This record gives sequence, C-alpha cells and structure tokens, in this order.
Amino acid sequence: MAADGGRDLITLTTDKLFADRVSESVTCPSCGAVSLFIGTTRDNFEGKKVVRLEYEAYAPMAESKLKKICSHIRTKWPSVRHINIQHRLGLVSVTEASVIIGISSPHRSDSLEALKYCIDTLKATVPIWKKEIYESGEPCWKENKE
Amino acid sequence: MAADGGRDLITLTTDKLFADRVSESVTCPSCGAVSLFIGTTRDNFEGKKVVRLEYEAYAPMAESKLKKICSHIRTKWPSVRHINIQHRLGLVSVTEASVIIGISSPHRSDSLEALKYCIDTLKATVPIWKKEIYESGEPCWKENKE
Amino acid sequence: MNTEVSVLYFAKSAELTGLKAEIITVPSNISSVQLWQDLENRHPRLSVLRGKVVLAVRQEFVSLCEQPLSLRDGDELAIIPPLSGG
Amino acid sequence: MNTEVSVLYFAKSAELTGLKAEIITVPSNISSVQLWQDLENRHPRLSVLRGKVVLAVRQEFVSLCEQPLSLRDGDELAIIPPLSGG
Repeated sequence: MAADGGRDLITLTTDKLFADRVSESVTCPSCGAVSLFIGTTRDNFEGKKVVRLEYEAYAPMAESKLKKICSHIRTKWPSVRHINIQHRLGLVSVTEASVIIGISSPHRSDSLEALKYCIDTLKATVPIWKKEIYESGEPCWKENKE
Repeated sequence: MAADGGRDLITLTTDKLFADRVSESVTCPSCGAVSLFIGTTRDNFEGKKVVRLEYEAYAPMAESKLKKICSHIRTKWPSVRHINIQHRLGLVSVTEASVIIGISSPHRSDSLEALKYCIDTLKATVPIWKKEIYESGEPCWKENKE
Repeated sequence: MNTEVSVLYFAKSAELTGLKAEIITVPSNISSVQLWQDLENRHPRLSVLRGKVVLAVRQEFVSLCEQPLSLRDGDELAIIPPLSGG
Repeated sequence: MNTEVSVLYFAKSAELTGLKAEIITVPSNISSVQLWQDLENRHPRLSVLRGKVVLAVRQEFVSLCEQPLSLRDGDELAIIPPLSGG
C-alpha cells in the first residue's frame, strides 16, 4: 500500500478475469491515464494446436513477489496511483486472460513504463508455472524466455 | 486494414467508451498479448476543479490521421494483429474515458511498444481538441505538451 | 486568379470567430501566411492565436510560410489551433 | 545437527516426484547443491531437471551452490522449475 492512499491490489484466482473490472479498480479522479496489459492463451505452439493452459503457483511466495514488484514500481515511478495485478490459476481456455495488470497515473508515460516493467518482472521473478495442453500429444511445462 | 486480416478499427463517438469492448475486439486466438491505454479526465488543473471536458474533432482528417498511425504501426511492428482506437467527442465527465486504444500481438513487447507510439502520435498529430470546464471560472482550451 | 474555398474553424478559433465554417474568395496562389493575415483582417479576434496555429489544406497540415498554396475551387481549409486530443 | 523441513514441489518437479510436498530430515548446515542431490537420490526422476531448477528457502530464491543454508526446524523449501507465469 502506497503511503498516499494508492492501492496495490493483487489477486491469484481460478475465476475468469475481466479487463473492465481491473480498469475500473485503478481509475481515479486525479489520474489521466490507465494502462492495461492482458496476457491471453495462444492457440498454437510450434505447429501444435493448444486447447488450454493450466496454471499453478507457489501462492504465498508469488503474492509476496508481486507485492515487491508493486513497491519497486512506487520507488521508480512515484506518481503511479493504483496498481492491480490479477493472475489466473487452474485451467484457462484459448483467448481467455491469464493475467491482467492495470496501472493508473496522472500522466501517461509513467503508467505505460510501469506496466512494461511489471509484466517483464512478473514473468522473470514470480513463481507461477503454465502447462500447455495440446489437441494431441503430451502436455508441456513452459519456460519464460524473453 | 492489414494484408493478413489484421483489423484497424477507428471510432470517433459521443457514446461512452468501454475497456472490455475494446479488449475483446482485438483479442484473437493467435495473440498472447493485448495492451490497452485508457485516457481519462482528471479532476484538477493547477488547483482548479475540473468538472468535465468537451472534445471536438476535425473528424474526417482525424480519421485519416488515425489510419495513418495504424499503417505506421504495421510497418514498425509487423507482428501486430488488431488495432482499435476509440476517441470520444462531446462532453466527458471526470473519470470517464476520452480515449481507449487496444493493440494485440503474439508477444507482449510489440503491442506494448506500439501502444506507446500510438497514444504519443495521436496526441501530437490528430486534429482533436479538448476544453476543460471548471467548477468556477472560464473554460480553457488545452494544449498537448508532452 | 481567384478561388472559392471553404474555411473550417475549430476549438478556440471557432469561439473567436463565432463561426464553424465560411466560404471565402482568395487568390489561388496565396501563401499560408497571407491567408492567415486575410482571416485575421476578417476576424480581428483571431490575432490572439497568431504564431500558435497551423492550417490544414485538403486535410494535410501546412505551417504558416511564404510558399503559394495552389488552391483550387472547393478546397477545404481548416484552422488548427494547438492539438489537445487523447 | 539435523533439522526437519518441508519441501514443496511445483510444476514438472511435482509430476516427476508424484508429490506436492513432503517432510524430510537433513543436516541444518546442508548446502543447496547437497540438498538437491539428496532429493535426486530420493526421487531419481528429478535428475532431468538438474541444472534447470533453483530452490526457494523461506520464500526466497536460492541458486544451487556450496554455501550452507542454515536451515531451522519447520523451514519451508520449494523446488522452483523454470518460471512460466504471465
């Protein structure tokens, strides 16, 4: 929680995620910009048809890592107002969101830069794993490379 | 319209804008990333309380400039799939969206970079104007500076 | 040679002139600077925007300069105060 | 001196061991490399992850190295295969 009343909202859930809820939760009268990232399941991997993903998390550690990301964002971009990070767990169908991040700030460049930092750092440091389940063939645990 | 079926959606409207509609319109099975920017009305300017904004556009030229932005995005980030740019006109209350941009791509960095380019270029080159209407005192036509 | 063109006013320029649009007759080889001066003569209140506006000629931005505009009958011009979309 | 710690398995490591968690007894000054070797001895199929995993000790990442872990009774350890969240 930021000192001046900015909210850090973090959710790991098996429920479906909605962009509107995330954007509304970070919108505030003093902010002119809300930046949102939505990660969705792609339907193919190296020619294999992906039917769904299964996500698993080391939940308490994932939450503490996500809190750490929020606090780094507030150090690097002090004007950031609200941060909402939602990550889905369990089965996720193609085109459904696996992660939604919303960040608000008075001016656009801060929330846009913080958004990129947030998703990059989430992928690199938060203990969450996804398994791709294909139309045919063995499921495969993925590895973030970027 | 991109050659491979990517959609360029451009809307100038006096209707309320919704993040979910924009995000859904650019989501596609081959994309892992949707990046969204939502510009909202701030409630203050130099200590004056803003109650609403009024937007005005040189509509046909604004649309052609927005199409040009889309085509530049497709040159710079060929992996970008769908682009949806919605700009509201007329009266917009505090916390309501004046602009929503959604861009999808297979991998996140393309849609995030294209999103920043899109909103920066929109503010710099698209003939749209906003007037801030305050609780007290004369309304004021704004000027993009960033 | 004279041409008849339409001029669209937006934002503050519309407020200052009290007009959304008008049709004017100007020399076809008028420069953008001269055209602006002509509009200021018609609408003296526009002078507060001097140095801050650009024109749009057939929906392309044109800075104020001495180059002739090569206007044709029916061309659409617009007064473009500083942009503030987004 | 021995300590009793719990080990959590995630993703592929859980599939390979067939376990979500287990309680094991190890020397309190064991290094992360030795601990991984100990787990591989208990669950030989884990060897396919050798060189690809890190540990989490009390919810902090620890690379595999020779430094003693200073474990205490009840500590929570976790096997962290390559991350793939987002």
